[in-house]
Amino acid sequence: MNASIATNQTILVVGGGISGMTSALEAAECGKQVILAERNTSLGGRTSLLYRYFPKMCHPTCGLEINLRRLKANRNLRVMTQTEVTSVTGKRGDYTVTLKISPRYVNQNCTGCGECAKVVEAEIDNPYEYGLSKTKAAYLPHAMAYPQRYVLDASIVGAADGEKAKAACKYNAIELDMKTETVELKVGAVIWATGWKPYDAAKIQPYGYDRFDNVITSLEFERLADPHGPTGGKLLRPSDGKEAKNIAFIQCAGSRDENHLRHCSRICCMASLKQTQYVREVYGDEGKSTIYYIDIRSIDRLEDFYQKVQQDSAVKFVKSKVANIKLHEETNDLILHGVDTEGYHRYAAQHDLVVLAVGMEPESNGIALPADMITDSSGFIEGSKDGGQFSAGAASSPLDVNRSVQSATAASLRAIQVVHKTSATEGAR
Amino acid sequence: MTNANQQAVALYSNDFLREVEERVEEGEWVKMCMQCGVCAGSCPLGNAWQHTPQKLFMMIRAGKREEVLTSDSMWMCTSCYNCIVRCPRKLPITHIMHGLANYAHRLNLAPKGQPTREVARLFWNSLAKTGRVNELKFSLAMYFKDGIVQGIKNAMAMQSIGLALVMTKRLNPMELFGGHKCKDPGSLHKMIAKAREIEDRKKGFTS
Amino acid sequence: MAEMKTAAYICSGCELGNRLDVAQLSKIAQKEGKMALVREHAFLCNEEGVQMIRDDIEKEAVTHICIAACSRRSKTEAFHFPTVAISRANLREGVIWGIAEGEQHDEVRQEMAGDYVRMGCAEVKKMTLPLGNPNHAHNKRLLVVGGGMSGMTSALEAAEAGYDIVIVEKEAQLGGWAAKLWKRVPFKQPFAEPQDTGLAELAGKVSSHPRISVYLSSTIAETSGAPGRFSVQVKGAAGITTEEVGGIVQATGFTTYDINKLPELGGGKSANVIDQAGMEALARTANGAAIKRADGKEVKSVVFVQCAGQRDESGTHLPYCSGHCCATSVKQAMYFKDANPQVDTVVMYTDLRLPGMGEDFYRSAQQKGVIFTKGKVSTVAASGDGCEVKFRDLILDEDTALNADLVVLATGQVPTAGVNLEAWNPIVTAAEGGSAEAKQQRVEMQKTSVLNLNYRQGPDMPQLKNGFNDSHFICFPYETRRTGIYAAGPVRRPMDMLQATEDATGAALKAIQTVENASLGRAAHPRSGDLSYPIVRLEGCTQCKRCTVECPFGAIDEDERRFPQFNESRCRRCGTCMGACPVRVISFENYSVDTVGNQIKSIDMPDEFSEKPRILILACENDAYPALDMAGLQHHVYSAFVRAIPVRCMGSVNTIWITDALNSGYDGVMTMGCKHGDNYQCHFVKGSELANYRLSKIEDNLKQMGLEKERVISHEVAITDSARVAELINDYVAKIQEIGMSPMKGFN
Amino acid sequence: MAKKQYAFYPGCSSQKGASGSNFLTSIDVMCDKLDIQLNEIPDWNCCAASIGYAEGGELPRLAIGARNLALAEQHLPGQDMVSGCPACWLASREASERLNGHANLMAETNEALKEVGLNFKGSVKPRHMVEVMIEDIGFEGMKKPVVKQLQGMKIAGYVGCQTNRPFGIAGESFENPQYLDKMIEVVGAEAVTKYDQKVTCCGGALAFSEPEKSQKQIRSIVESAYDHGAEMIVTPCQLCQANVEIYQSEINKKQGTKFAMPVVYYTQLLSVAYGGSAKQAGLDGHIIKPKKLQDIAGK
Repeated sequence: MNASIATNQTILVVGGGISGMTSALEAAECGKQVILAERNTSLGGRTSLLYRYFPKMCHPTCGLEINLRRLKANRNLRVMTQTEVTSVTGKRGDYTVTLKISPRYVNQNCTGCGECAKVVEAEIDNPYEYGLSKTKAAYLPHAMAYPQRYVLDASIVGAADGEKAKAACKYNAIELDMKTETVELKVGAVIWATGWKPYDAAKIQPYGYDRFDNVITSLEFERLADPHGPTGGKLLRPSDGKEAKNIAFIQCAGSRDENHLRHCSRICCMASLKQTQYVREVYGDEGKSTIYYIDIRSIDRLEDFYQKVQQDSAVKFVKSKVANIKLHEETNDLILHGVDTEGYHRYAAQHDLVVLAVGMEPESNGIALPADMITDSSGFIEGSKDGGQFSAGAASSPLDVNRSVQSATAASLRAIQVVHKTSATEGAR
Repeated sequence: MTNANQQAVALYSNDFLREVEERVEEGEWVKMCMQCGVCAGSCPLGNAWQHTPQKLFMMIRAGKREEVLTSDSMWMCTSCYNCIVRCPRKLPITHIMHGLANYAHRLNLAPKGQPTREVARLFWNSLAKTGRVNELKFSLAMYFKDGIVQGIKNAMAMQSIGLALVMTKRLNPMELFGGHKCKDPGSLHKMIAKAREIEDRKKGFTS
Repeated sequence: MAEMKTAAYICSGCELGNRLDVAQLSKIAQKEGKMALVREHAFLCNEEGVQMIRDDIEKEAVTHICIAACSRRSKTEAFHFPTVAISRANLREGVIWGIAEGEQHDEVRQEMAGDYVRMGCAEVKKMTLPLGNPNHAHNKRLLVVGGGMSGMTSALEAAEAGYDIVIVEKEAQLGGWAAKLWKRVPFKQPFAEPQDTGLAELAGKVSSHPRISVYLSSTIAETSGAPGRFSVQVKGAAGITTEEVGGIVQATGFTTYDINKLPELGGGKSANVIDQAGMEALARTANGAAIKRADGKEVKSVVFVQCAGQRDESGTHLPYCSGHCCATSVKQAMYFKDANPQVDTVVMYTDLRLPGMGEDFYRSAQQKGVIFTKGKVSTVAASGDGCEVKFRDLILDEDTALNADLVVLATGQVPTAGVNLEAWNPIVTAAEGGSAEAKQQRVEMQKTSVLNLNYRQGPDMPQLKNGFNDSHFICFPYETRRTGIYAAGPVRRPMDMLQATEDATGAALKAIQTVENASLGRAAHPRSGDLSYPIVRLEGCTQCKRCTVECPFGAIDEDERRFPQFNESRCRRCGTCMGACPVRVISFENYSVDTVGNQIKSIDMPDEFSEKPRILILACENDAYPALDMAGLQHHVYSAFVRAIPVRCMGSVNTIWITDALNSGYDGVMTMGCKHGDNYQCHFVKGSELANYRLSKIEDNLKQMGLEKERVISHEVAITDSARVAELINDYVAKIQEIGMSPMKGFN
Repeated sequence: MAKKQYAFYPGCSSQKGASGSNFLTSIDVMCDKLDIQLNEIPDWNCCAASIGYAEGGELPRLAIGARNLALAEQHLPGQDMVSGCPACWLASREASERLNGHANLMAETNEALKEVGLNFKGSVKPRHMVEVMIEDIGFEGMKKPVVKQLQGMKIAGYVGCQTNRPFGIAGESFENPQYLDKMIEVVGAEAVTKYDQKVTCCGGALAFSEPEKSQKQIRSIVESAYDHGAEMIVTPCQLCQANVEIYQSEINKKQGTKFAMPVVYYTQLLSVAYGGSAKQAGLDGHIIKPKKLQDIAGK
């Protein structure tokens, strides 16, 4: 992609999840020039790995399809994948950004025919399945990947597999000598839509995520429920592939906890309520779900969903922060210990699978933000002091998809204001 | 001692939370509890608690002074510190439990003859006397805390262990006569008395 | 307009060359497709292939091209030729990936590919290149209805981006609800203390902004027109003024739920039971000093009752949660503690809801000594000088009571959204039917309208749920059902001030976007950028009004002669009108009864003894068609007897296509639309539902034709159903083979 | 090479003739091999443990803790205070952190300390012997002096509470600390990694006051060791050692179990591995004889 297209009238959006795509598209559909930089190999972000959305139980990929169509139809928007922002210098309306583009080892000649994947033998943990399954080291990220191009995992570059892949490609799409590129661009405004990552569940020691196979995260559970996922939509537990029919959902796994994340992650209550309905979808009354919670936070009309799930005889609610989990060695089941604080009921409850509703940590924790950036105590981004860089979606605060998109749309307007003003002042000159 | 109680009641009228905040070790943390219950589930002797820590905090906020201070729940604390490390609000729960027990004991509202209360008292006395705990005297004292008869029973019950410890040189009968101690217990007593005096002044005990 | 020159390009890459007889496909394009130019290429999407096409367009003056290669969803950058009409024959995802491999299938696979080439050629010949709606509307001013926090934010944010704004506020001053607050909940860290609302500053900026003009004590008498050319009658003290604007933001806010409806909680019974609004009033009077009750007594103890008349499952009060009330009560409890730490402040809740950094605000209140009690309040009654709050303490598990000088009920937000169209429409029908009573009701209802739209579908925006103007879509909160009109703030959804300002900014952007699109004659979301627009041949119109009634976006009015009057910039290009029209006079340049009808008729229909049924699939392009593509990608093998055509929306399916298909010998027709019902997926609101309704009517036609009703079947298909579509197809093919070939074959 | 110097705070239970006296003997051998020199704090006093709370109250307990710290500060300047007993370590560290964290408490405490002619500046760092082993010696360092492999022994590492919570050993988790298992491997024995009672409370001081309740704890601690095929339990804690070893006979008597699970200190393991005799390792100090360990030591 050539740097010359960018000027101080260009808006850079960092992150190609639903927030980033929204910010980019909304601005582009107002006629602005936009560059969308995504670190991963394809757009879609976290939500493309979810099975369904609450409260409608509709599929994230449906919205992704529309956004991709908008994006394909819009010439104001340029997408750069495997691209990270390494520095932002300059000032509001006149930034110079440095982008690091990692090699895909596959160029735009790729037709997505898949011949390379057929010949490559090496397998890697599927990065789009939280490592729950393997994929060939030459792979199409997922069924709706955009760009619809294969990726060669660096591990086979310089190995026999890499050569095999190259030989199998009729279209000279594979470039084993592709190098990391660095590009400098001029942009007027930057929108950080870097999103969130699940809190490292292993740090919540009493729940033994690192010790017990059948303690998983809510995001891994999404993959299990997804027909495109590693189990083809069957709720099979990791230890023995047994159907999980008595599932515990533990709320505030990391959230609202000064030993972990001091904030409430907002979405987890609804996510677990939603996931109890996955269990019902598969097993009907057979599938039991129990939600261990402190406060159920189903705000505005989402309350209806909570009330609906409360009516579900297969779902139980226990007002309790689970104290610890012990392994039942014979069965690989888990015993949850704690006290239901409504009244006083001590329990030692056995479940065949435990899903930790892990909290949202800003993905930007761990990437170097420009010095000028203001973040809160949890690392969520407020924006830059000079008012030319903004945050959108879950990068700005723990938000659900709907609110993320609102936030992303608002961020586009703020960015447009910046480029509008620079053009106005330049016009005046 | 009861007058200490009456005096406290008078002083704090019906604001038990404030009383706890000002007079109980780490009491100012009680208001920060968010009732998640992780402490209740983490306690190894949990099922022996009539009122779990989180519930005690709620009772304090609800002004249930009598119930809280006469409860024997906090006397069940083994000081395992599970509650402290798991509390999402970082309340020093173990210390608050100790503080409540101490305060109840101080006002003489704690359950009479509550075994741990007795053990704690004996232990302290043993250490305060010489500066070091004398395990033999401490144990004997314990066996006889409920009177001679019960004492004999207890001692008999534990005889084998006692003997075994003697055999293994881990309980020295000679300790009865003298044994380990700090050089100048006298000044040590003064130090402890001084510390108590300051604490009473600070917490507004007149008795 | 230069005359049509057609070309077909057949790719043999991606194994197409090995699995298909490309030469034969070329022949089909030439002989049957009647393509002037036919070229094969081994790698059509690479630079060379694309250049070849570009050259033909420039040097050979090609105007219509059919690309027979991969799915229309693939390689869109390569096959981007904005100056010509394009059709795509889906040979890769649609044929060689989805159909069984191996020689025994060569014949049927080739036949399928052949038909797709025929269809591609047939389609493109009926297309013309869309050039955009000629009635461009260029007005870029924006109207903001409501001068509260949301309205002022929308106005200012849009003005700062260079757009002119008109604000209409019904009160005598700006500020709305926010003006009643003493302080607000913090937006930024530290999330610890109540903050100044910043309203005065905002109002100042708004009233002094060169691009913003404000009408106070004014309402809207009528709104007519369309994005880019709305005409708004503003009714003020000075009479009626007309304002021309391009887009509208409705930020009309909310009122609080009336506490008189909560007598069991002392609402309207005791002067010492107030709502959060009343509490703000007391705080403003105290202005930082000790807070006094209406009767002047200083408040020494206060209880906040959360969810008062909210989250109600009995059906008497608000069923939803207003979201802001927990934080608001926490803030108000701080008012007391900050003025006098000795005041007993209890917040009584069942689920405390302070998401995000609200947790810090909660902690801060506890730090200040606010007591939080998890309890369910049964009654509040006057007692002595104050109130007695009876409640069940859920933690201590006992029924108990608290006495307080003052009780604050956290009641919910009730939107000011205007007329509920679901109630409106039947009344209008009755009124038009001549019912005097209905006419009267209609007049009364009209009085409550906010926008007074003169649209065929009613005077205000449709409401989603509980009277709020929210969008139905999670990914698209601004997907409005009235193009160019966007709800912002608590009229969209119960929300706090931070979200309202965020929402108002987003709505402002969408309004800006509409006027920009309208000025280019382009469609708005979700077909944003689409230059095609509905064209009607009025001479053929029978004034049946189906199009005006069924348009989900109220784009079509009726002129004085009762002919449909299209407002293209309100139109979202779904084609529902096209599907509705019994005389088929509505079409789009690149999507019409003919573009699809021609494809249907173009295929090579085997005779009834061939044992080769032909089944037509009409698939929604947003969910079902991608699912079919992915079935191919993931090699969920399905029958080669089907022929799939993507449609913009099930709503655009004209039943003539189905009857034509059956007449021309198809053995079955499958429609694949998206989910309908309460949680419908259709981005054109009712498309799949309408299609279902229309198909139910088709049975009679089938009878007349002497066909089994199983010959037409419709399915709800989600985009994730890639495996399921293959099953559906194979099951249906089996079913058709069971009932036998269509007797209609060979009659034409 | 110069020996590492520490201000040593043995604590009441590790005095001669006390329940943990064999810990003291074993620690000597171990330290000698590791070039650690422990200088006993002159005239140290009891830490008041946790159980001291009821009668002691806040400030007296802090004063008692501070006295030891002050003594170390005065007599063994610059040396970290090291304690083998978790209770002593915990009380000292709590005292030092609370006092350093609250100027007023520090002042009040020093006012009391005046009575014994002392003043605490807050400089000395109270550490646990295990911290010294891991942070100053390191597992590699622990390996060096090993002359006897405890080949074929299956040992359950029982960490207990107070070495582990609330402060714990840096880098270890409260729920599943690994260091004892690593020490067991250092001496060539096999660690029972699946041992799930690692951090279960033995009942602590309530062994005296609430025997039934604490013996229930002890039972599960011992039982799980048996279930996971351990032939011995190793612990860093005096009270844990005493409770878990001593009360097995009681439990057998009352509940008809046949427990005879030896419970030793990690210091004893190392002493034996470092070539110490059974006596030097204090193996004679057990009611339930660690037979196999004695044999190895005898070889």
